[in-house]
Amino acid sequence: MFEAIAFYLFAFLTALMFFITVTTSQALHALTALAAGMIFISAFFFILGADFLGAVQIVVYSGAVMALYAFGMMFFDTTRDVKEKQGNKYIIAGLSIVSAILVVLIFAAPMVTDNITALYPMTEGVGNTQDVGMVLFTKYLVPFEVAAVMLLVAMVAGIVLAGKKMDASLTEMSEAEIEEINTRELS
Amino acid sequence: MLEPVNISLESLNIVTLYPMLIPVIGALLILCIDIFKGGLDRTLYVAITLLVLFIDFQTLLSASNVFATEGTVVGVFDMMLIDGLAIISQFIIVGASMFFIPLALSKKQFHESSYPEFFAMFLFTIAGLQFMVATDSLILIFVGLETSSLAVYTMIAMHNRDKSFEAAVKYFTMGALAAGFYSFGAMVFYALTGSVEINQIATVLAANGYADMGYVLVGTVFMLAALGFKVGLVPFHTWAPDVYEGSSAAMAGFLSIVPKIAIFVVAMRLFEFLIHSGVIWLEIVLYIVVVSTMTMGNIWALVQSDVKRMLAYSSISHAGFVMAAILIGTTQSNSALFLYWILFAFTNLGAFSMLWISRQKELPHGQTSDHSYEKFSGMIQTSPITALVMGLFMLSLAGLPPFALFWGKLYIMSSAVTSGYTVLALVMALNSAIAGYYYLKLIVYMFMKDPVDGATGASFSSNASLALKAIIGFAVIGTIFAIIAINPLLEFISAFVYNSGY
Amino acid sequence: MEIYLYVALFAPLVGSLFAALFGASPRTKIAGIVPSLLLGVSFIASSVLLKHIVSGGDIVHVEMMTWMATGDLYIPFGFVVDQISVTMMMVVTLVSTIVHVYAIGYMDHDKGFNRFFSYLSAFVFSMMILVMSDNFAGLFIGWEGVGLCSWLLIGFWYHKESATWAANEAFIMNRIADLGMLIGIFLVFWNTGTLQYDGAFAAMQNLDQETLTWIGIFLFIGAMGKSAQFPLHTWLADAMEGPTPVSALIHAATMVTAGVYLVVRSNELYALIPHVGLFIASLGAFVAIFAASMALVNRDIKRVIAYSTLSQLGYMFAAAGLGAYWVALFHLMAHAFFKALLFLGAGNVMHAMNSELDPFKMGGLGKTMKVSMIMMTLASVALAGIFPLAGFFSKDLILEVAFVDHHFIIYTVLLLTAGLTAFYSFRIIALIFHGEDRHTALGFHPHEAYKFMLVAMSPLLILAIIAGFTMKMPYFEMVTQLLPATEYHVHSATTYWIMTIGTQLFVILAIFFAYRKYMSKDIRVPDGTSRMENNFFYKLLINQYYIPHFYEEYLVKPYRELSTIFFKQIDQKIVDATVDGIANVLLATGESTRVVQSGNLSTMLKWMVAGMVALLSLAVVFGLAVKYLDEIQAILSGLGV
Amino acid sequence: MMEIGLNHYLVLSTILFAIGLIGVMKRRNLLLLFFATEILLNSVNIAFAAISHYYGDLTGQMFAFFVIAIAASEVAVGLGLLIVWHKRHSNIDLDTMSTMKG
Amino acid sequence: MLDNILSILIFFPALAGVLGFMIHKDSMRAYGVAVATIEFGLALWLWYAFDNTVAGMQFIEQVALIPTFGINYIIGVDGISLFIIVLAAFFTLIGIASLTDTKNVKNMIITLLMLQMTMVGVFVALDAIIFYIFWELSLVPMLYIIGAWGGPLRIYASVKFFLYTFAGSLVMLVGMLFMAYFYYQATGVWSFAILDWYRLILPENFQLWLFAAFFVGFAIKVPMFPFHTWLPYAHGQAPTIGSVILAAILLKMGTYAFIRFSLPLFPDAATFFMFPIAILAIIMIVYTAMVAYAQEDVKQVVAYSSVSHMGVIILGTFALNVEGITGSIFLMIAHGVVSGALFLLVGVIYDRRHTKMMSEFGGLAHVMPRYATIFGLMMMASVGMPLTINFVGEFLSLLGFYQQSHILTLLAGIAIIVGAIYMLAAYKKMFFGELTNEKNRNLPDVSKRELVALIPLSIITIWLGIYPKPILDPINNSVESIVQLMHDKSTSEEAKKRIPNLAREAGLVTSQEAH
Repeated sequence: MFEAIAFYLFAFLTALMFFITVTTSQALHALTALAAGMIFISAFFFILGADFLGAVQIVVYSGAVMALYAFGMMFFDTTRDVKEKQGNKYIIAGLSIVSAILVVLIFAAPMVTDNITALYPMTEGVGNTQDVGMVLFTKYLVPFEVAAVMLLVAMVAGIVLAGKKMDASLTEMSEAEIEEINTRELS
Repeated sequence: MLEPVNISLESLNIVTLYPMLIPVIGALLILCIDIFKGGLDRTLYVAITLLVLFIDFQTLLSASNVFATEGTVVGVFDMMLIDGLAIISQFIIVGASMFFIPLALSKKQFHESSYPEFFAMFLFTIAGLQFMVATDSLILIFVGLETSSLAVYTMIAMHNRDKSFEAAVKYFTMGALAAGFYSFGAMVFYALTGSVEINQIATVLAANGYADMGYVLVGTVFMLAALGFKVGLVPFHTWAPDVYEGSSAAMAGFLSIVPKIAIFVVAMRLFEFLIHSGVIWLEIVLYIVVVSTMTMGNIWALVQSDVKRMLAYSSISHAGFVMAAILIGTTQSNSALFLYWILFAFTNLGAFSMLWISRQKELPHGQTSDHSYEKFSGMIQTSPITALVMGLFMLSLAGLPPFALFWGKLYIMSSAVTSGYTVLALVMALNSAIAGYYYLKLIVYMFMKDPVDGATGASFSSNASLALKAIIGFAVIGTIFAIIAINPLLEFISAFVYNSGY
Repeated sequence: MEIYLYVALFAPLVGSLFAALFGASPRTKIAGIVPSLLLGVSFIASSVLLKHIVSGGDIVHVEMMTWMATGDLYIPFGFVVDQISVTMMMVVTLVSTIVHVYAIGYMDHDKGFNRFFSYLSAFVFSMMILVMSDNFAGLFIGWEGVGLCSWLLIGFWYHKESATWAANEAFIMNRIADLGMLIGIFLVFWNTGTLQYDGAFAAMQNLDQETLTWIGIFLFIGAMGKSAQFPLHTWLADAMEGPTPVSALIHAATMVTAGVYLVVRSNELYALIPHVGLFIASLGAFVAIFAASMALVNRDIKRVIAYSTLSQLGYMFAAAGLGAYWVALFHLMAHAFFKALLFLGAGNVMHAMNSELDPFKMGGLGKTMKVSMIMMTLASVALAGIFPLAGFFSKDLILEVAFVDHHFIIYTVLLLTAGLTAFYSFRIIALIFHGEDRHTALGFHPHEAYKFMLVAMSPLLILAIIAGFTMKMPYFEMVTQLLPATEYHVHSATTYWIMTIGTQLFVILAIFFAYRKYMSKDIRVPDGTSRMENNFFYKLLINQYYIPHFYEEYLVKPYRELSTIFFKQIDQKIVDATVDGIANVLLATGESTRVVQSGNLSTMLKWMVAGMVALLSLAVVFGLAVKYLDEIQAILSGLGV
Repeated sequence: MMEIGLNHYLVLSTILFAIGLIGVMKRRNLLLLFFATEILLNSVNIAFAAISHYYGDLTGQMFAFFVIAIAASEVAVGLGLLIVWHKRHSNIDLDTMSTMKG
Repeated sequence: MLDNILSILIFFPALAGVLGFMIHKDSMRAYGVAVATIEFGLALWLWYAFDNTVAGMQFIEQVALIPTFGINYIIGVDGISLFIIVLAAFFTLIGIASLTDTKNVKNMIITLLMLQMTMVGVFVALDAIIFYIFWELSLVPMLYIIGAWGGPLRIYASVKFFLYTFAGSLVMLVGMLFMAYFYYQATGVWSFAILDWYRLILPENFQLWLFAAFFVGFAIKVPMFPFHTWLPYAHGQAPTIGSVILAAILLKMGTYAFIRFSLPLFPDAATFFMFPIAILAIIMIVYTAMVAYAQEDVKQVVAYSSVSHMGVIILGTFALNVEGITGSIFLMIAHGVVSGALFLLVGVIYDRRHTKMMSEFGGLAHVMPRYATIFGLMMMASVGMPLTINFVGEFLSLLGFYQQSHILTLLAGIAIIVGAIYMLAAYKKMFFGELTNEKNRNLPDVSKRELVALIPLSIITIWLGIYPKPILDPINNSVESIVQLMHDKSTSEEAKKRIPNLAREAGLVTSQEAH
């Protein structure tokens, strides 16, 4: 009972928040709504017993990602109203609603899930975090490491793109100008 | 309390990780070098990258020996999967990259190649792609895909001019959408089978006889959209022309070859069992998508006024051609896919390199893009050898025998014929004919028109350095004498594909 | 004997090539003399062969070399000299030798003198191949060869529009017939397995009537073209644009008789299909009177003679069609002599009158051109068939044949034609040589032709006079060794004499009438005002029954227009436009759909979502279809699908 | 209705995904557009966690974990790109990015 | 040396062409003539060494290329292909020798040498893929020749030529793949070798489809109505040398391929499609002849006349008997010589006046008598005058088809009438009449260089018209073996009836039939 109430409550809240995110013309509202939505999602995770995931969700999203976006907003000076020319709203609404209805239609049907055996079952009496750690560092060790590489890539990318290196474009300079810069740096 | 897990190193089969580890280590090495001593010349990094790739290639060779003797190898908690497909596609990925990276040694300096991060990114991309092809797990595929994609977005943007930013942003945003599709699709399969490993998915689905057809279809739709985006299937192709135009010619060439083969392998793994298990819907939809990709790609290429953009659309069309091999789904067609892609790699490498060497920093008067057709007017008179080489690549792309790509087309069409896809084979044939027009258009400009006033041959090779010329020479040889290599290639590929069970 | 055969055959070729050597050089007499001499040689060789044949020697048959051999087909260059071909050879070489010599004088002032002799000798060579070949294919070579030479010679004065037009007309008209001939040859080959005369005719004895009829008809179509039978006759009159020696040789004596020769040569075939023979005879009779009627009013000497030739060819076909092959051949020979003579005489007149051809503008030329007058008059007498000249023995024989075979309609037609022939022949004789001098007023100063030209003509004159009574019986003896030896005698002597004398009287009456009408003093150059000229029949005849007009309006023009329509409308607007259309549709599709790539990121994202939704919809439709497969099938089967 | 099953979560996930799609298609401001892509990934995460829960299998959580990592890296790269663009054009409106088309 | 003379014939010009890049511009023509002469000498040597009595393939060479997929380099020559090869070498020689002053003469000669490689390659290939390679490759030099040296519409014409043919041949390629697949199914081995395919007996419905696939490729190349519209443009825009080689050799690829592929591989389908194709051929003959009559450009007249003559060749081919097929092969050579010469002749006047409009001429016989004479000779050959080369072929083709259908042959025979109409009309417009156009007053007659090309062609025209035996014999032998093969392979009653059985006629039972 509690579960159902919680589900419907958070479902409503999440949907509302996300809806605000995609519709509001205030960037700040959008950001706030998004952050709130993220938090509500973590609630689902806790409901579903994925404590570790919930924590990660809050830390990563509400912490890191939101902070990044907030900085971005300040940088881009989008705290004012965002003016957006709108195209054909019917296309947007139509496409989304149709896709949603189609998928929902199918998902509403019960699944034949008789013979599904959990490959990496949750262990009774063990905390979710431990459980996750076990799987993560055995089976999912490689993806985990690759994810690390990916984060490294993202970091390098962020540094390169946002850093000073991109200020002067060698691509658009003539060879003589590049030479000049090089010699200046050397001297 | 959880039991501690004891795992012996042997059982991990770390060897399966070597080919991917090497580029990662190489990339880290480059980053480290840059930290300790900045301002080093790009030649150093090109050399290091090449060496790393070379070692990578060696490990692949030994992996292929392992495969030849022991068959499919799994390792690291069954996460890594080294089978024939993985090996061939990694050969293509690494081999093609080895030919693309020296393109950074152009005569003129461009932004991206002047910074070591670019080479690190390059190697990360390759590592990501290698992970994608060498696994069964949708998770690792996803992570590998994103690793390579993020690096690619950055590399595109590093060309550092408006068009390249525009291209990168477009690519990135659509890529994010595609990532959403991918995760949704993976979720559906997971919901269906309780697993994200393709093998397991196939087993479970087969066991319950595709009872939840609706779920399967939804999952397939999202997967098709995600993978279709990456290889540029219509209507998920819209990024391709803009991204190709925005990035440097060398990068565009790389994009047209290397990431796509990884996606093809994933698609092959994922769709093969679906097609063969009677999901007729997939067959029909794939048929429609393949035909419209081939045809529309061609039709849009017809009306382009920029050569690089034309090549982008033609790459879309070629991707459709190759996707047909997955649709057909026989050993012959899967082998044909790899054969086609190897030959396509040679030809496209050559074509994009030719554009690359003719790259000027300032646009000539009256031209709106880097490689407009007008730029190549009367090339035969001012720069005959360049014109001949370019013409050769165009003819090869058009599928004119005996140049490289013809053999790929031949084999794919043959596989279509063999499996009863006669109409598809005819569509392929007619599309090749349509494609002839736009390749010919460039030839017409080069060979049959007079040069624009004051144009000299120098502009066609203004960006040419010895390295680029060597690459082009290699591509030329590969394109002309492909016929000699077909037989060993075909034997090798067929054996590997067959032994992998595809 | 073979050596004579080769000499007779190839001497004209050598002559032609010799003259051709001077083709681009200025006029030189030697280019005319040498071919003439070589033709003389050919004539002598032919004479030797004739003597050989007449004296009962074997038929000379040689096979020079293989021409075509493939599959079952074997065609050699084979030549045969037998009673038929030797007759033709004699006629051809004799007339052509005379015409050559004559032409040396006639073409004296022409720029293309050398070229002329090259063509003329080439013609003789082709004609020799035609008559000497021992198979249908060889015949066809000659057949086409004479056509080519005829084209060259009619269009000899190529700067004249009318000449080139006439040349092309003749060539094309002949080609139409040649198609029939070719089909005939194919029929012969596929039914008999050979094209050799002896083999083919032997095999034909075993063929069914229908096949033979078809063979006969198609071969005769070929003959119709070459011999200018209705409806392919218009070219012959137009062919008079060529130099007069050409008209004498080709369009009177030799080439046009090739059709008769073909029928005679195929007598074994036509003997098997008498109904086709009757058709040939009927057509011949019709052409005889048809052509004669047109000759009545024509105001061009050469055309009148040409119509007369046409008419006489009709006679020959009438004879051949009725099975009297030797009679036809005999008339062919006799006709060659006097008709060539007539033409050459006309040539003299033309020469004298600066190529003026309208007899109404002449008159009284007999004073200055006595020899020519005598020659032409005698030739006309022979043509009219008055005893004892050649025409009497040959032409009247044809009348007898028709009478004896009880084809009285043909007989009547031919008899009438004989009268008409006499009338128009002497109409022009009268207009040219007698009556008032009308030419001086028009500024002509006529003169007699060169002596050697007249001398050259004299053998023809002699033959025209004596050929009948001296040669009829020996010829009959000789030629009937090969041809059916039917003698045509009216059984009742009374009937015979009534017929003969009646015919003679009728003819003489016609001559008399012609003289009376056209020697009168008030003959003026017609100017379209006289009552006669406005007469319906006159108009019909002078316009050649409106047949050329009909051809022009209903064949040539539509052909030209149809060609233009085919090119402009069908080829360009339909066939080519379809091809271009496909390309343009592709390009237009590209142009109109490239807006999809608007460059706007939002649009691109929408496309991606739209694609996904489309796939999803397909999935749902498909899923539902699978789910309700049974129901759908039931409904469909209920609908009868 | 009261018993919350897997389907409930899947439907919720789908609805959120659709909202994300609305944002992706509607937004012209790139920063806000990136928000929408975050929604897409998050909506899927709910489903993963739910499936994981109902099957008693950890794989779903793993997937969600990696999705979060991916989302985070994408933010870094995306913002980097926006910064570069913004430095030059002082806007992040995607309508200004249409120099390449056709 | 003789063992691989065919490979030498193929690759010698290619090698020479590559080396040609080194040659100085001024010496290029001499180089080209030298190379072409050597090549022609080699071709003559081939003819000399050719054994007339052998019906099958000679000088066979075989090198494995892609054995896994059954693609091998197999070449050989028989009576059918021998003379077209000699003709190709001959035309390249006189083409280069008579080349008038063109821009970029170096590129032109190299292109011609490359073209020669492909021409020889097509006719000696005994492997379908090798055949296809050369078949497609031949488009490229021709594309360049038309596109770079052609008239004002050259680009349109060359692209149309290329794409049209290219599209058709791709369909043909699908047919080839099917054929190889059927062979694979029957034997378990992939093979594209034509001689292997000959042994395959296919069910009739397969034959029909495959025949259709091959037909598309061949028909466009020939070109058959209604696929012919690229030809007038190609000819109209191409430079003289391009038209000459296109008409003389390239068009023959299509008709040759019919004999090499369609007939022996699909005898039943060939019988089935005989009448439809014959009707197309008749439309080609009569319709294009009428279109030719409506032309104002003399080159277009000759171009459309080519189509018309190709119709006769097709008709002869589909006579399916020895006479017809031999005739059609002979006519290929004949038409090559005659139309080649006619295009050269048109080139002569074009060089002088830079126009091809017949209305610009008239009375040329006055100022250019030699030219008029040679033109007249070739015109007469073109209309099929006996004792010229064309007649032999036309006669045999029509004769052959007459066995199959009387009425259709009668219709096809209209060729000799309509052919005469447009040719004579064109000749009259150009050469006869008064010299009206002052510009033509001082035209020089044919020069020595032009005669170098025209005289040999005139001699061949007459020589082979009078004595075709040296060519007919080898053709006949090879054709007989093909016809016999077709008869033995055919399965339907109709085909057995239509295709003659030579062995029975000769009273022999070959070992093939004994099986």
